[in-house]
Amino acid sequence: MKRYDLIIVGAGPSGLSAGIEAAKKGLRTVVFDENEKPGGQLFKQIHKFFGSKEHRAKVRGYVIGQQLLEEADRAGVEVVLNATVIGLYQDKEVVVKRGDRIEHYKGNAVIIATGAAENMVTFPGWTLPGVIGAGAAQTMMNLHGVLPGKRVLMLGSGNVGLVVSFQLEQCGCEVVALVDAAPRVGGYGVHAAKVARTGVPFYLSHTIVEAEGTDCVTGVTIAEVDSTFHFIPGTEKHFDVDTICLAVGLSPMSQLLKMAGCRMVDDAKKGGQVPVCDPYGRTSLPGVYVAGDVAGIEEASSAMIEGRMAGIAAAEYLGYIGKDEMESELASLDKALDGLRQGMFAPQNRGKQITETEEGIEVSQNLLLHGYVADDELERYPGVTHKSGVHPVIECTQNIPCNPCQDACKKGCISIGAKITSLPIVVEGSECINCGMCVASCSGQAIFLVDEDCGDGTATVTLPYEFLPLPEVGTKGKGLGRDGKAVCDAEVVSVKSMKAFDKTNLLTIRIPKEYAMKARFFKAV
Amino acid sequence: MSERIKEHPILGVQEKGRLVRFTYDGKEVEGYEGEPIAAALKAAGVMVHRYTQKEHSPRGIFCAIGRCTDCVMVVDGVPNVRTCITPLAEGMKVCTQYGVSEKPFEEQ
Amino acid sequence: MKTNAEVVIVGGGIIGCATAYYLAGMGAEVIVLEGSDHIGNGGSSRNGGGVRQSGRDVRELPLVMYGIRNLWPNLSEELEVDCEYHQDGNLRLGKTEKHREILTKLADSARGAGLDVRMIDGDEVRAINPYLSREVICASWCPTDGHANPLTTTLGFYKMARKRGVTFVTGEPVKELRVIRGKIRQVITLHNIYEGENVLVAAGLDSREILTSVGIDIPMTNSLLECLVTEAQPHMFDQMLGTAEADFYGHQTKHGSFVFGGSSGLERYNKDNGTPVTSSKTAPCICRGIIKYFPDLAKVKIVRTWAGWMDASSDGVPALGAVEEIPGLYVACAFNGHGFGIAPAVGEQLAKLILTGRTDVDLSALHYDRYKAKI
Amino acid sequence: MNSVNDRSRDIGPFVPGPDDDMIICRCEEITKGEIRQAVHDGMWTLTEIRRYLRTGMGLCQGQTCGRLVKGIVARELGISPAELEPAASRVPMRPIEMEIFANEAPEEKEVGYYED
Repeated sequence: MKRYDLIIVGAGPSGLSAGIEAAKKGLRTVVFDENEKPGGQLFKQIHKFFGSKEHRAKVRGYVIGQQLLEEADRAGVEVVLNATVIGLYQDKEVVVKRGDRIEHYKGNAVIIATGAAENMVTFPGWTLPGVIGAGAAQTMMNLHGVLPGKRVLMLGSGNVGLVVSFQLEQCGCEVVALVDAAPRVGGYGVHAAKVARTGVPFYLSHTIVEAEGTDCVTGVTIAEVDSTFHFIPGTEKHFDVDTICLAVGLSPMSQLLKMAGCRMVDDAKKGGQVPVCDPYGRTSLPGVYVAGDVAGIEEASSAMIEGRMAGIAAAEYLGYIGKDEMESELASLDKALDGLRQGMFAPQNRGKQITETEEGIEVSQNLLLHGYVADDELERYPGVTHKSGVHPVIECTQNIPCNPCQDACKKGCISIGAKITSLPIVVEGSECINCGMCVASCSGQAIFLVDEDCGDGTATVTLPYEFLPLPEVGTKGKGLGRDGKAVCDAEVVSVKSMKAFDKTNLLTIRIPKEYAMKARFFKAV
Repeated sequence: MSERIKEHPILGVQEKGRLVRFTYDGKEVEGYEGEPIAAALKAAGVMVHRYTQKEHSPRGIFCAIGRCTDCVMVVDGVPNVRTCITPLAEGMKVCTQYGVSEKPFEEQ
Repeated sequence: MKTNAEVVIVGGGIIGCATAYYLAGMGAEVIVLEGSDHIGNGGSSRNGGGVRQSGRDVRELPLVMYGIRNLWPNLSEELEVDCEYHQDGNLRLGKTEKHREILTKLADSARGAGLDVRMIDGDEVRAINPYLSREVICASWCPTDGHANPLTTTLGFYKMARKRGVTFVTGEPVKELRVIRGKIRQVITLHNIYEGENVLVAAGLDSREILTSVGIDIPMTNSLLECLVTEAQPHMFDQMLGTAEADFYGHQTKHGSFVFGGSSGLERYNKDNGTPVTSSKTAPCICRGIIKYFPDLAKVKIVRTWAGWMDASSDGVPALGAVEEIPGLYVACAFNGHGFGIAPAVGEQLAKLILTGRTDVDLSALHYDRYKAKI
Repeated sequence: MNSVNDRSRDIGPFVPGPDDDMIICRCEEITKGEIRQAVHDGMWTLTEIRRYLRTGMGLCQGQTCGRLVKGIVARELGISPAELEPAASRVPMRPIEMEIFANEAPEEKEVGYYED
């Protein structure tokens, strides 16, 4: 039987990272993936990632996918696509469907990196065509270039729901509402804010009563729920939609491990059924490892580190590196992973209601309830300062592990400090040169360059803009507030697109000066 | 109804294969060779892929990645083909699936 | 929790559930102890669903014929569940002259025992089932055979027995039996001691170890059998099928899917990881077998495969009835992979035996003490 | 993992619910009411539910409904979903044509790494 040192199932972020690490250590490594294209879900992620440089922060997901593939190729990893692993049998035998036949392989070690599957919720009409998973929407628009629908209601305010809502708008769909049964927005505040400012209303403590339609979705009714998730009569709201998108969480796809006889545990914190494993992915079966979402739902950034860890652990198991080498490498990866698992959204904080930032600042309640920071809450954050001339206004109000902004400013205007989750501050006495790098580098699109008083009764705001058509200089329209409602007239005075901005265009609008701290988006009329 | 994204602000103009013809319930439709059958149908405005065996209720794309098996249709006479992961080829005969057949229930 | 009853049954498979159901129907108090976490978790829910007489050893024929005549026809109504029982005949297929010989011999002996089974040629076979390939040259045909759904039937017996007041305890593996004052009395599990005037051991392969505690040995060994099930297909045929070569057997279910079993030749030597798991070699082998008989099914998709341990006895027929040397003790095991179709009859007759000491069908050929050396 | 489970334990009567006709298993079209009723018929494990009702036995093999069924059964039994056993997973992970399953690639002469 054909044998490899290491067989990896799944060519997503964790599987590829594991393969790269193992191959670099000399393991003969193959990665099987059932899809036509590698990269797992990375190729559907068109937003810039959070984190620090070592986590590939501010790089868009699909670009990370390309980078991983190139690295895998250089390291000599064999990546086999259209290869469906149909079973993990005893003795680490992997049976793969390829084309019109099946093939048997043995691995001296096996890493399962099969990722996660979407959870679903039920409501009357949930089986109608037009009710789709958020992943389906991403697949259709970002992989196949087909609009998932025209008018969409999104259920779920976690990062997936927020990110996909934004992506839907980017390709021209109208998101009529973002709904969540939870009383607070589940995902990053900055993701919520960039959706809210485009005019998407948030309905927290609401859920779907019914999807309407005979042969496909034509409408949806939502209603408010009480603290026990029961509908409150009289709160029903109807929307005409052709698509209902479900983004209600992910479950590890751990079936192969169960099949192979790994000890399993149902762990709600990890998203469901996961194999019992140590921090480096070692399961109860010697030589069988896991990495990424299959071991517990997290982010692609942490999946990549977990993959590398499992690759290193497998290398040591098979004698390609010594224990010392393994331990020192794992220690540095531990640190990197620890960096990502910090802040308000860290795994250990799941389910907790956090009221204050690490700095002791009260968390914006409006952000949690409506998706944007209210005008009167904004001033308490250290990134929001005032001075004459153009200066950055950083509307970053939650502790998340992300720091590209401080590297982006060559003038040292922005500082986060040693702790990656700290809120960015505008450094006193620093001089902004209006280069826009901070605006384009902020993965949360939370930085604006504001000149609060141009001296002629107007102000200018430079904002990140990732939509088509790109307005031209001179375009007249409305300045939208953080809630997406028109607050004033606005005119585009500058449009900057640079390679360094990586497809985030910088739009500068001129507005009446009293709206300098209010207008945060532009809509042509 | 639905249509294709001509230009995307981040992804630009996506490269597609050759435009080919296939049939959907006997009608001629166009799609790009190699894209999933479901994508071509979606672009053509098709929502209903099948009607279920017991309740005869309509189903369409749900997961779009080959797991949920809701989008199955009868393709070239073979039922239960997952259209979201089956590449389109020229001349394919794609039919709405009723239960496990391409024959409407009243003809079964 | 109730720990004392007239009858304690060890084993919550279809034999245990059916016996409990009939016992309770006759007014007995019954406790059923199941070692695994699920009712019917052994062969009861891992078999291919045959309800056949043909192909069986003549020693067990009277019992299965009794069941098909008297119990199967009304079982769905009785159990208030769709057992999906179809009595549309069994074709045992042959592809060679050697197969014809085997099948003819089997048919002859069954006819001797009063079963309507006869040999038919290839064209007659295809008149009954037009999807069979030209490779099939003959078959034995038994029109009163059929198939049913083992899952709903087993759980149906459980559901109705429970409704009749039978106590079921799962996750309760039995460690030993104890004889008290010359009679069977105690059933000892990891956590509890149960007491009964009568004890029936119907625990499949595990029966051997359990019975060892009272010095009874039924020579059985294990063998790992596998089945597979396809996606639903339009209706094709209703017969139960088997082959002379034993390379596959099965039927199309009411749901439209095909359930097929088969063998790779390695089943006696396959290993396990703690639960019965499929071997990588068997399902492909079964598929190759099926396609030879049914070329039309080549493109039909398999959605699931599974394995189960068979309790194989040295002579291929069950050990069934009273253990006279230990008053109150009864056995029902070693069904050799064909315990499903016979189960209702076994349950009903055992219930009568335990409560009245009599049966309608003579069980003496299946006596637990029959195993002899060859010379 | 065995846990003694007395199937005569009182779980209360079956109370019809307003959403009993909601489809839960999309492939086999099994409703919430059928699942709840099955629990009251004595089907207390996910394995028994699936064998009794066919939930998760359709084309997708429970990829979508597994978690939903678990929640319903747990609630009906008054226990936490984590107490219920994981659904069994079996080969093949995706539906596979019989002719493909039957077609095993011939053994390759070279034995992986060790000839390099």
